[in-house]
Amino acid sequence: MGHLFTPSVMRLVLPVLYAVVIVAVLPLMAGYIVLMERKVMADMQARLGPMRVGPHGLLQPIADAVKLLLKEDIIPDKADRLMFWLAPLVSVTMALLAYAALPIGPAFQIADLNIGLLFILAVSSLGIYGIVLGGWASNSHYSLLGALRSAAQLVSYETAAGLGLISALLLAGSLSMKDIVMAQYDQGMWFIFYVPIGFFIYMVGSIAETNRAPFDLPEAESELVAGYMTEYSGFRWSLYFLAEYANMIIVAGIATTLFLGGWLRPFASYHDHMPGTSIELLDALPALLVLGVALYCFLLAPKQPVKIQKIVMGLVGILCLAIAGALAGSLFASPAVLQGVHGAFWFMAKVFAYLYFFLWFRFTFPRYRFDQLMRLGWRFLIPLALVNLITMAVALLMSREWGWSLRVTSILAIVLTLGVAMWLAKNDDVDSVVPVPESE
Amino acid sequence: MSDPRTTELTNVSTTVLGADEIILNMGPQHPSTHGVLRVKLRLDGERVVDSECIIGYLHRGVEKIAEHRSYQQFAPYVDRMDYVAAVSNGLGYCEAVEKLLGTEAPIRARVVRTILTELQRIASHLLWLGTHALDIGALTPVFYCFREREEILKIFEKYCGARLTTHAFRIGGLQYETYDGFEQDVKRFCDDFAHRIDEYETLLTENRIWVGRTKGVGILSAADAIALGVTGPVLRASGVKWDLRKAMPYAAYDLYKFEIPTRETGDTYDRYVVRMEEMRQSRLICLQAIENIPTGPIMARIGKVLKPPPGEVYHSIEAPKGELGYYIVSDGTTQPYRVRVRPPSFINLQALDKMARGSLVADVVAIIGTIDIVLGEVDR
Amino acid sequence: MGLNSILFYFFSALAVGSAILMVTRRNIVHGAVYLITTLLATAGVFLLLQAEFLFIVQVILYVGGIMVLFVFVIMLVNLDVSLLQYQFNRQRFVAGVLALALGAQIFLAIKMGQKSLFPATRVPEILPKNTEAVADALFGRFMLPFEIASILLLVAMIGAVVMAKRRV
Amino acid sequence: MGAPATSVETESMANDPSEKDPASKPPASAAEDKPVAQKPPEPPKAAPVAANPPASPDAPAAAKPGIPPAKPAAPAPAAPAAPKVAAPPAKEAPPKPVPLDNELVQRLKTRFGDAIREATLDRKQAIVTIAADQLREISRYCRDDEKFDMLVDLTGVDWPKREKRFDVILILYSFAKNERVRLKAHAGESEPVPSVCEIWPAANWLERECFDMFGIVFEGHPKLTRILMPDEWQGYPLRKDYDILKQDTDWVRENLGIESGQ
Repeated sequence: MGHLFTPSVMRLVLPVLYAVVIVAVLPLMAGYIVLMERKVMADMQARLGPMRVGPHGLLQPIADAVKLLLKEDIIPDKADRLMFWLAPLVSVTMALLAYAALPIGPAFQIADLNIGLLFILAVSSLGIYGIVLGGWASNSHYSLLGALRSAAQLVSYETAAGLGLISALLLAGSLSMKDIVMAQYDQGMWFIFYVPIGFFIYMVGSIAETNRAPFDLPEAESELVAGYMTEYSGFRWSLYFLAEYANMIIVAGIATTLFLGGWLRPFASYHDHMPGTSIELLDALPALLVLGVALYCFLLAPKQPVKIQKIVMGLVGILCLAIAGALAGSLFASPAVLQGVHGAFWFMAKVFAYLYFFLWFRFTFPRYRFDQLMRLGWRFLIPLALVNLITMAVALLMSREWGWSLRVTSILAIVLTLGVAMWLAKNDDVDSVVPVPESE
Repeated sequence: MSDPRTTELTNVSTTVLGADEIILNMGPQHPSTHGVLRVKLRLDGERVVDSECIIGYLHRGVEKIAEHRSYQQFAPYVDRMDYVAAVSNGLGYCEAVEKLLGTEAPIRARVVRTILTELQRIASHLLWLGTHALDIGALTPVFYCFREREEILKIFEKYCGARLTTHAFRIGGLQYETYDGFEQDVKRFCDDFAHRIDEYETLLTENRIWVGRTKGVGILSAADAIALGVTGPVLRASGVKWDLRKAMPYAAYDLYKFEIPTRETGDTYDRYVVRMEEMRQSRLICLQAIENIPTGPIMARIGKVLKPPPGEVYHSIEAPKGELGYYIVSDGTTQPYRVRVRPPSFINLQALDKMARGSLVADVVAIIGTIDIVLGEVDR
Repeated sequence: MGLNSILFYFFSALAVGSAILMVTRRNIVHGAVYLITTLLATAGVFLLLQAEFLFIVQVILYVGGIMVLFVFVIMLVNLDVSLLQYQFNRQRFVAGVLALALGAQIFLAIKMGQKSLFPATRVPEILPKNTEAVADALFGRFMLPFEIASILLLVAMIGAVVMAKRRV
Repeated sequence: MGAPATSVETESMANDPSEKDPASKPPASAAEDKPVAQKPPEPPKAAPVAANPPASPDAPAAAKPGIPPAKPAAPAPAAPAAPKVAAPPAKEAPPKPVPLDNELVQRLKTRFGDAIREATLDRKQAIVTIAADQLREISRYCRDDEKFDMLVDLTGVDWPKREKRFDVILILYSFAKNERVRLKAHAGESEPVPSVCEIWPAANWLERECFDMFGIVFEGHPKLTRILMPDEWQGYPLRKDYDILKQDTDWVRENLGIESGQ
């Protein structure tokens, strides 16, 4: 039995264990993100959102999942069977594959590749095949048109998002996700403060890359019915759905790792360098927060109309209580455990904050027209990203060569880039009128 | 009998015309055609070469029915034409018949009619704003608009028992006295509505994407508008300052002060701004009106059986969609000889081809929304 | 037979198999998909050789970039027109000679590399981080060729744009 | 397109002195100490009259004054038995149509002579009856010289007993003069009427609908086809001799194979 725990095997078992955890938790998380989206949407639209299945609609995702499993899975007769079956698979596998390098906690990372970020970008760019083949295989004029449009959108916004990331990479100096977070820890400042425009460009790019919010044109209801997903139904359709939400979480994860300091707690470096009181408020914050949620659940439980909802609400309360206990307990355990558990909490908090912005955009902005969307991508975002990259590089150089502090030079860079952005937006009015050809 | 148009309808006919032109069918079951309207678009790539509207799916022969009903009995049918602005339909019809009889509703009835019609104008514009924003992709305004519209429908329900097809007015005046608290309800709505409409403005007016999707889309010049007989907000957005409430005042509009909003370029954005401003003006009218609703009878002294002397009359009002006119010919019996309704949506829709030509497919959706048509009125 | 060699044989078999499949498919989209699997398999082989950067470049560039455009073209151009055209195969003789030459080369390679068919030696655990190595080479020693290549690419791009412009 | 001059329009009814209804006192005087929402002092006589349901549709109440004797359940007015008004109060009768002779009609007469058949003022609205074949020239004259730049409506009326059975009605409006005029042309059963599409593009759909409903052929119309009814529909619905019942039974027999749908 001894050799079972040899380091090489352990190096193999732990990642597999993490992988299993992630793949198991992901569909559940995607489901609850859908619920979060519907609840936030309802809240913004002066209504309640799903309230019927479980207390406050908490069991809605399970109900959706069961419905999707039971729904009939139709394959159009002249569709290309192999491709029709393969396309959603490609989409989902690529989406799940990208989790390999995502650092949820200091220890909780499946594989710390030294080309971590590039790996995630490469794999998520393969997701296009899922969409294109799906559109083509369903053999309908509309879905092909939708698929090609979304592929064109993905390709053009990937460049913009990539350039946005590179500007953060300059500061980090390494591609491995763990090193990037550590770089932010060493420099004591999240990269969002050094290169906010890069963050903005990446955010816009990532929204477009996951076909969401103002850029969800490929499945714009009014023109192309449901884009490449039109012919899919039942479980196959839910694979696409899962891929979309998994992509959303990945994109949020990348943004958190690169710009918002991954699993680092706010003011992490100050906490460690200046001993001060050992347990600062910020350490206790996660535990208190989850405790608050638990109390709220217990408060609400008796008021639920249906008996089953009371029980479920109670269970949710107990679950939150357990998490709060774990968070509080880890305060007294060794710092490694503390960083691990709290790191995961902070990582998830930032991811959900980032996703909240996704949802917020979706319910406030109308939809871009396809030509405006492409023009915005090519004539505004990519040039701006290039300029941002150059100014950031110059700022970095200045701080290294002439010893100015990076904060000063980065502010200079930001001001310069904003100037260029204004100029870009002004002279080529991004939403200028489509030149209407003089017809008879 | 199987109507060939419905069978050929559902499949996407991609008959290739000319170089790479295709025919794209929008509707009649299309989420954004506001009812059963089918638009046949001839596309060159993404650009619309020309469009042809195929209507008639909701034709119920209202004008034929009118010839077999008495004047009072036909009044409820009028609500079913533009079912979004039923109150103003009723006002138009009742005033036309009153003119035919040569009488006039008493001042109290005219004032209450003005208030209810202006509330109906706000409700109709709210429904337009909600669905128009939804077509262009903004998911939130529709819920805000319907929340406000609900308040108005409550007032209607309290007054005449119905929310949509209200049949609120009778020929010669009003059937019901205003319920206790009518003024308070209208006042509460108007006070609350002031900052609500600012909410919509913050959400849309300066929104870069909204401006991008609506500015310069579906332009209609003033000359084209007049030539095509377009009326209402669409005409005013093209720069013609003309509103029947000012040009030929009816009901009690000459007693109140209000502005006529107009814009210059006549594109989708201008029509949006004109309608938003109109909602504000309607609110002002309501506020002025409920200050003092004159007392007095609510029904003119016309007998129970209406037999207008032979002759004809044309009377039109400013409905939310445009000039809604009634041309009634009477032959002295209790049933009208001929009732012709001048439907603003029908004539405004004719301008769709002029606006859509040269725009993109995504814009056609916005243009149909901005003309603000209701198919019940287009088809009658 | 370490884990490495098992994976190696799996990837190479996959690559060869999908290459053959690609050539023999009638449906062109299936062909494209098999081409993608071949490229991914070769990327896998790079990974086995600890050349992570090459693996990533192969995946991003070939599969993520070029093949997407391939698939675009396949779907936009309606293919039934091209299939109808008469498939000329008068160069049967030339194809035969070339095939023979290629066969001879492969045979020679296998014969000489007999010994390394079953790699006994273990590939060293940790190679110097090759991303930095590649970066140094590219921007350090071979700066000039890199610039020349980039100019060449730029010219090609501009040419494409000019040609496309005229037709629109 | 200046702001429409609000000169005294011929047919606006607001400031017409003669027709002032005694009840509509100027609101100013009604404003003093109006108690809030207080019921009008005495229930107006008219209310109960209009309250009870109108006479049943098929029995025109013209002949029977007051309560019809044969009615089984005489709808006793729910309100307390207000004194039954012997005869409905004297209704103000609308002004009789009177021949019209303003400058517009004179200019038309000088220009087109006998093509202008007659001009009347019915309920203070100008109606000019013209010869059908001169319709296009008169319309062009009205639009260009008389500034009637908007075609408000174009429709038809069917008078089967007359030999020229159809009336084609054009309602024109002038922004400059804020005035309406109604041109009426008589057309026979299968006699084509000149189309006014080139003058007012608005007429395109209006004429198609007129053709669809009455069968009046507008020659010179770019695409005269049915607009509301299905294309292969037989008959013209709005004609007086168009029998709905026959249409229904034909359709039912043809499609459902049963004798009659009633």
